[in-house]
Amino acid sequence: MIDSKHIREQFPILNKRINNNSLVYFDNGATTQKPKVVIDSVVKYYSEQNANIHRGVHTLSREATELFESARQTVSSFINSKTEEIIFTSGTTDSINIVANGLDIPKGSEIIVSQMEHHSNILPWQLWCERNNGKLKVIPINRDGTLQIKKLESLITHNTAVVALTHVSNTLGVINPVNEIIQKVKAIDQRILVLIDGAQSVPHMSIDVKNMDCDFFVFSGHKMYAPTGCGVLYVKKGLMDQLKLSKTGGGTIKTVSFERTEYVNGPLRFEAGTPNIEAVVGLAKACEFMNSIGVNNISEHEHSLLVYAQNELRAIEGVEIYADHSNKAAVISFNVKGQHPFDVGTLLDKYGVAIRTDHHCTQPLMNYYGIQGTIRASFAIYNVKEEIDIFIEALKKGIKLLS
Amino acid sequence: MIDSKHIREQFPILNKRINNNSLVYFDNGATTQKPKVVIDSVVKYYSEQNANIHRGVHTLSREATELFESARQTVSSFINSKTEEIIFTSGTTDSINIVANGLDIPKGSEIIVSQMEHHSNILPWQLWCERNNGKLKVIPINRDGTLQIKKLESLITHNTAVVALTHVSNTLGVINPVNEIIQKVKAIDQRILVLIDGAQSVPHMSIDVKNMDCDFFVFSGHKMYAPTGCGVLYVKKGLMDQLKLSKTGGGTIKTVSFERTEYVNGPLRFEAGTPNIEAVVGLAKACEFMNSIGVNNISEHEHSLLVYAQNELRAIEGVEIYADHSNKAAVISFNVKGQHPFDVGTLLDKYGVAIRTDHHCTQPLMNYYGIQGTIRASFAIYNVKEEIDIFIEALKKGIKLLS
Amino acid sequence: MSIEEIENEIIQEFEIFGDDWEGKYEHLIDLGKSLPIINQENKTEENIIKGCQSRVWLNSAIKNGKIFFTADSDAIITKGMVALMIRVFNGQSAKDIVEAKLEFINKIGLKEHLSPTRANGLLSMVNRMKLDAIKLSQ
Amino acid sequence: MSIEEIENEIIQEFEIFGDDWEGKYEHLIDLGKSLPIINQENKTEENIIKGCQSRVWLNSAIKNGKIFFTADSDAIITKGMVALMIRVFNGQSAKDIVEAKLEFINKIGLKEHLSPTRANGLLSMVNRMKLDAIKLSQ
Ligand SMILES: Cc1ncc(COP(=O)(O)O)c(C=O)c1O
Ligand SMILES: Cc1ncc(COP(=O)(O)O)c(C=O)c1O
Repeated sequence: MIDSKHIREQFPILNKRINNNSLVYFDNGATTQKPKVVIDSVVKYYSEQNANIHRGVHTLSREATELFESARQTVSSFINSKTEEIIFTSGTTDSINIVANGLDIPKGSEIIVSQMEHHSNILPWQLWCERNNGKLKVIPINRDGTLQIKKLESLITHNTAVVALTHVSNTLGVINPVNEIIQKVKAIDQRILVLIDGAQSVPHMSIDVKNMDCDFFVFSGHKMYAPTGCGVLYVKKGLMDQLKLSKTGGGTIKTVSFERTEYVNGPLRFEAGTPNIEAVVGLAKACEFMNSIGVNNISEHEHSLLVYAQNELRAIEGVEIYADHSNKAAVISFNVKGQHPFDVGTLLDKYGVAIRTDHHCTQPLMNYYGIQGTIRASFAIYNVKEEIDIFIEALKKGIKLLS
Repeated sequence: MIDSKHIREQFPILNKRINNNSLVYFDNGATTQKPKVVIDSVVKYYSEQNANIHRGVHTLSREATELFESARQTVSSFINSKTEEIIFTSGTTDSINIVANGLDIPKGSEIIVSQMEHHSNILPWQLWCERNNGKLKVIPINRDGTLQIKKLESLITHNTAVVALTHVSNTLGVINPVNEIIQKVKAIDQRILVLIDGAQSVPHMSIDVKNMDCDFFVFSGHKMYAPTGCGVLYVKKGLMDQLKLSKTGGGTIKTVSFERTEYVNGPLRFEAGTPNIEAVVGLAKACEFMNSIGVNNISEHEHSLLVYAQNELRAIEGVEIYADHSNKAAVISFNVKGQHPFDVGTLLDKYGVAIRTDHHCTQPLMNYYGIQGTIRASFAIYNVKEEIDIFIEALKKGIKLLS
Repeated sequence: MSIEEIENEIIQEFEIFGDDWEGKYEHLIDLGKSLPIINQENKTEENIIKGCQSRVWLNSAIKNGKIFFTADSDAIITKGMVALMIRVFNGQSAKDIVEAKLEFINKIGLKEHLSPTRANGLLSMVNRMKLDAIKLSQ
Repeated sequence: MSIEEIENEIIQEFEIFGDDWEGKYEHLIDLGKSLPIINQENKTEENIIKGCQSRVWLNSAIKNGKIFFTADSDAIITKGMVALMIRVFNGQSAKDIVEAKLEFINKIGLKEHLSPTRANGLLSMVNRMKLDAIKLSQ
């Protein structure tokens, strides 16, 4: 059991009032709020520790470097990887682009994504295909939001170079059986590289990249209680030095001359320029915050919210929940018959309830369902049942106003 | 006249003690410390305003979007550009890479940089040349650290596509006459694109990109009192839509399908993924902080520190200042005869003085002078004469210890 | 009636709701429902104004030097806002339309809908109305 | 003497300085100056250990099952540290060298020089010494 009161006290923004109502923040899939330990770590960083890293002889610089590198350790054990497998980026989108721009795969290769991917896990591959005469193939889904895994196998040819797949759908909440899929893919062809988009899984469930056996795993700090502007690219040992650079500059080199540059090996080769030191330090704090509650406890708490909210929603006439009965993280997408999501969202906001209402950067998924968008409520560790009651009440009132 | 006492009170880290001495922070060229207004803006952002931007219907998201977009206005007027000419990036290095990866110039083109560039303004161009059979040409410098501008003219051929030049040398402090140079370049061939690296000029002097007439201007937030992890890419009106994308994903599109994606125009096309909202908001605050003191007052104050420190240094036997008598921002690089910069830096640190001692990511410049590195002191608005006295005293003691 | 007079009329109409935002929105939604729908043939790609979320179709015409709009939206609250705008603009001269500041939106407490960062594209619609008015009157 | 005995000797040597870091560094610098210089012919590319800033050259040899090092550095403080390390390691067995924890560095208050993020490459040097010792003894 978690102590919700204690947890909520750690998130200052939850005291905010919106249109004279308490804020009910259910837009966690977009970004989570930040606990005091994370905010405080930022303040402490700038008040006592700030310096540029990696090259300074002075105390501040040495200590900041140690902070930064120990954050790499913290983050790597958080997903059960090795420290030298962790590259800090500016976010999930950045991480995916680094991989898509860096892979040394033949022109004309085939890339497989799924119908439910976030645009950030489609567009970099689409661009690669456009520029390299490649082919983008799509794993279809069922109406219940599950992947047609059988079809995936038939999509694979000897030209298949990459499978890029989300772990949890940001729109539907559906959890894809990535371990099983990776096994299947590798059994067909060991050389196919698998990238897993963990932007929506890391915040909600315990991750073990070693056990998962993916080649690349990417996620964002800001969706897991950390500051904005940093993310992670996990690269399986041995693959990193083969990645071509798409961004280069200070901090990545052994020696530079105009004729020839010798780069360092390892993560630093990809971290050109001054990194987002503050956010990386904050990300380590966010991992510690999640660990202090227990990631499994977080999953459990959020799951109970999911179950409760879905039950309540089902009881409202005209509500259709997408992927209603599938295995899901704490994300619910739904629509109200005859109502535009935008109208519903606008009125919910008036009642203090912050939810998202659009295509959630998954237009191909919207096209599959033949809709413009959905209303999405996504939960985090600080959410409570009482907020779901407020949300359901507000939703009912909103629907009444609109009808 | 500025009120140094008042300014120093705004920087909490200046109370820090290093090895029982007051911190004297002269490593501002690497990164500056942050004033309370900036730190507070971060705290406020996470305690009251945090949400993902650009797509939300709810109040928090709308307000965060307004904060972010009004930061774009603040930053753009800070350098006298138009709002729609400002792309937010993760830093100077990122900005330069976006340009180098995005230019639509013929294979085999020639790129001109200078002998004093930071690695971040060499490596992206070097990589471009390697991949596109291009040629990297170098504007030579004189021993006093000034550019051989005459030579630049003779480097230009009809294959010259880009001149990429630093505004202020991060190692020497030398201010390059960029307005004059741009005029000359454009007079020879209007089509040559000019990128100015403003990482070391924006913190120290008033910038007017319109008057400068460059095509691209780049700088970092963290070197001008703002949080880490954000930077700016100014692109002259009309050029932006011609830049190819090197990073794509959520937030950059009008419509997406697996077959075809329609991108938005303007800065958002380059801001794929959740941006570093916090740091952008902080950057606007940093601009306001600088404006509140007056950028010209900052220049003047720092210049007086430069003059004072150089005079003091010249009086020490064995000290050689690089580019000693040139027109400089508040950066001094020097060496002590017979001493390794690292040794000097280590001892200065013991006395609480934080300076940098290495190649400063300008190895080609080090090669020009035939040295491994320099000792660099770089000043910011919160530095004072008394700190220079401490520094000089410590330097003398250090040299004595070493001899 | 002049634009200003119509604006005042609307302000008075909304004033009776006081702080009752639900009443206000109910009224707005009713206005949306009563918006004379644009002809199907005018719901073309060119006439579409895309917000991130809700879409607006706008058709503009001139008659005796006065501008007239018909419109539709797929979101009803947006449609209510559109209805207000049309009520204010219809039958006015291009000059008056272009110069209108539409401060009534602020005064009736619906300002956020006209914010540049709003996901419904209303501000683009107003700009389009003004642009159309100029074009048609030239 | 065993590694531990030499470490204790060094600790005592530095203890007399107490909090006087200047004295300590003066001593360290003196040690650096007295470091028997590596032969010029051993200052090869392979024998170089690059820190970000200062460089160390290290040559390793084995004699009667005992390991011996000569070294040099371009920075004198680094050289002092190197001198300490060599004093501790010279004439020891590979096994003892590999197992040494070098806690004296911490105890004499020079810990920061062995930090993994230090710009002088001393930690790489210690690792290289251990590696060389293993290789030579096999
Ligand atoms: C002149 C110059 N250019 C580029 C950079 C790189 O900036 P950043 O590390 O913020 O990307 C620096 C910072 O050291 C610099 O001084
Ligand atoms: C599944 C998924 N992938 C990628 C992203 C992009 O993350 P970011 O915007 O942090 O780069 C998101 C965020 O919306 C997401 O939910």
